[in-house]
Amino acid sequence: MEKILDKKRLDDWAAALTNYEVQAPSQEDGIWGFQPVNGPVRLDHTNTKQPPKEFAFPQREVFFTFEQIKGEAPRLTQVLPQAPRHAVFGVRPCDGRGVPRMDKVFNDHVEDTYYNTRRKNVAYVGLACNKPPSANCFCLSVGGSPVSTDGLDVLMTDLGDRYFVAAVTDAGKALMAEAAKVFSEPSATDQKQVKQAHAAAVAHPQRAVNNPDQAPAKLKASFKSPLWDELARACIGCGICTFLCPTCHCFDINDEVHGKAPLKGQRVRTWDNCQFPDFTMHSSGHNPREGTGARLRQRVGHKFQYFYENFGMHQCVGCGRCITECPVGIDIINVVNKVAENAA
Amino acid sequence: MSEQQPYEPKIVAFLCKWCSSAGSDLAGVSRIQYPANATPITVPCTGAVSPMYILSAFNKGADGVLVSGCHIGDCHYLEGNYLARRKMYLIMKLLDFIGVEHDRFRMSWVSAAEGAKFAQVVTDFVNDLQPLGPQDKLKRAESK
Amino acid sequence: MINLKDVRDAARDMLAKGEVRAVIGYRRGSRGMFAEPAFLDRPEEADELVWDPTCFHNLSLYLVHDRKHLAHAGKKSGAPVAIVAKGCDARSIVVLLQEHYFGRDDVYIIGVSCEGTGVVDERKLARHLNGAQASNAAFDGDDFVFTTAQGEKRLPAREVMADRCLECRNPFPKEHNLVYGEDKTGRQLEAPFAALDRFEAQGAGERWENWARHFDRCIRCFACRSVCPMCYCDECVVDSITFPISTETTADEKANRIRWIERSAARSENITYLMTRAMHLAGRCTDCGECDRACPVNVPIRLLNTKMEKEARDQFGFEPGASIGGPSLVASFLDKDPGEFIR
Amino acid sequence: MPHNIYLPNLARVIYIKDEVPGERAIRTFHLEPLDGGWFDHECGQCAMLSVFGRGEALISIAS
Repeated sequence: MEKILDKKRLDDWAAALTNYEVQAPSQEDGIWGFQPVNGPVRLDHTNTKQPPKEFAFPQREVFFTFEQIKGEAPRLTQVLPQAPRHAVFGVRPCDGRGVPRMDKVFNDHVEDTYYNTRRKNVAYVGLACNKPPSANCFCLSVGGSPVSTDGLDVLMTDLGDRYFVAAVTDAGKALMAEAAKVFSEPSATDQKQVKQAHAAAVAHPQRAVNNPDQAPAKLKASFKSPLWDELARACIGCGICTFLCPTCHCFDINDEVHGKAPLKGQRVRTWDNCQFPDFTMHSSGHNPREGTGARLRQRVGHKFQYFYENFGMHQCVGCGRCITECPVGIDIINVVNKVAENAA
Repeated sequence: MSEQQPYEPKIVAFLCKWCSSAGSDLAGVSRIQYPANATPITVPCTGAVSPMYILSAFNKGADGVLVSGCHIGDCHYLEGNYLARRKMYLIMKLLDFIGVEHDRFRMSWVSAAEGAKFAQVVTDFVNDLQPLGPQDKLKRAESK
Repeated sequence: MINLKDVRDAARDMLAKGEVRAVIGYRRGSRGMFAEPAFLDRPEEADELVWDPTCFHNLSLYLVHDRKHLAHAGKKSGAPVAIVAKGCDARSIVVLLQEHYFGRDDVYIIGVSCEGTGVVDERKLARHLNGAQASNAAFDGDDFVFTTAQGEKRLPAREVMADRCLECRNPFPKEHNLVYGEDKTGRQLEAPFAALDRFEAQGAGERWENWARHFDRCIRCFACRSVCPMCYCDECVVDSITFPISTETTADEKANRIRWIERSAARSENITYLMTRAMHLAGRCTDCGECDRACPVNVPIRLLNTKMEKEARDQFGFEPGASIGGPSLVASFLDKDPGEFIR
Repeated sequence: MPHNIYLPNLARVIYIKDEVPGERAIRTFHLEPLDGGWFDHECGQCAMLSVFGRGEALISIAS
């Protein structure tokens, strides 16, 4: 289903989505982030600082509450997410491609109840990138593109005074059907214009990983390479690159205690991070990935080798956040290219 | 709840063992009546009170935090209360800076002989906390 | 005006003569105009050194990393490490020396004066370039000159400089072995603590509204702590991601380790973490501004530290990083310290 | 609703044996499953044992 949406009718579409909580990019303290929409929907953002992964995989998820009952077994009460149905506008195609990768992780062999409960309640309305939102975009290097529909329910393309809106999935059709009257049929010139816009977007120069399909083999051959320590010498071991990554999914589980006698509390999942010092700390004190070099290898290996070996696609979607936000300039494109060049 | 109990502020009081804790004992021995809102935590010296104790008390739900110790010059360890004076000044200013009500944190000097003053300090503190209501700025959220 | 060639020659000479084990400086990064930390081990690498407005990192952090590597490997320090240091960076080194983290002869300070300007603030610059990407940045008197695809763009430095540089009172590294650039100590582009005063002008309620929003946004990535040379504890007491277990750690110690805050990035936990850090930096933070710059969600962490710095200066006459032998703020006192607030 | 893997099976500690006494004690805990019964496992698979509010330990099941 392909329609035309006049830019002036965008708010009408959002308003018509009454049984959804509509989220869209908005700026708070200079940071673009997804916020519930109250007022006009803004799509003039570059890209949000954090990817939309929080809608299906929030930083904090309560699993269950536990309560000690005198003389009885502790009582567990499962706490399933009560997330409303979300319609998230302004999702960039690279973040869209992160969604199937996260779906894969949380459903391969074992289904994650909490992730799936949230995931089936989210519809992603993508916005194609007419020009790269960041200086460090490299989606084309990892099989993506500024107009990819992978993982999105709808893809909107900005044609100046109107959007070309294409439904990708049934959920997308349903979103558009909620406000059928705000759309109009695309004319032949609209079709031509959107093809031109897409062609121009794809042709726009961007940074590149050199021959990315050889990356898995090159990385595999460089496990013991001294380059890792050298490339990570400036790394400070913070969590920016992974917490802001659309496809990082590692988590930790902790119990939060609210009362000691009788014992009462919650078991909670929180994001975790392979760049943190104690991520691989054994209870003996041995840490197989002590230095930042080994941790950089783990992150880059996961993005360009391990995931590829398991699922046949790179885990990295080329959004460039880890490059842009690294306080000391660790650059994953530079790392993969350098390691590949010097691979045995 | 049958009828709305009046709001009773919860106070965490770090009392130095040598003076203020002894002062509070004297208040008890002398049968002085004063509000029982303060949960005393005895510390060797106010100099031993780390700002983290105060932040943690607020984090766990305290409505007010009191730090009380020996008057300047009386410190059993000679300099403990001088060092405390600086640290507590800094944490007080930081709490003010982020917007926590000024009256939620208080420091006092109460010697072992000042049972009456201790009772008065706690009474004044409870009265000042009453209008502020429960502290929810730094408090950890209970359930989801 | 600093002649980069002099700095490179000095670095090459030191490395060639083996006077220093390594030179920590700045070099061209792979990310457009931004410089990145450089670790030179061989004389011929000296030509990589650069000095431009994007050299905002506080490299003294890597002296701490070096010290930890040596301790971990059980090696003696031997020859000193040379480091390119701005005024604020040099004061960080002084605080580290004050806390005996390493000896004065373990570090060879190549001072670089910021003279009349300072370093660029990425966020302010982005507003001026509105979308254009700069491939190079250069000092030029009181201006910064940026090379972009649309040609050179000259901007008065004052408009795109970091707040800390605008408020900086001594852009000259007093503690140094070698120093380049004019000493413009006492220059004043903006009143000291200007950003703090602007923030404090708001009422308590309004301040809390702002801070609550900032604390909610914190994702506990610990960039502010990881980038800070003063946060060198092996185990950060307020957070558990750095719990150094050894073979001697007993099961009880592991089970009973005090958890001051939860792992969740909830507002109450973020507050306890950020406030504890601000307290632990009182009198130690030299306002290098790295925590502010590194924070991916723009939490104005620097305001917490400059609040402590201002109180320390006004009430206790204390300047962090002023003198190596000086006392530390919270381990010393004066008779005339304020006490009226104590009942 | 598929099985929620994060809900633990509850067990009671019926017997604790001090294999190696002293400060660096090694104790074995003999557990008896409550209602859920044991999970089936493959040799070498790991089980996560946890005590509410205290912590967890990853145990690899050898037999």
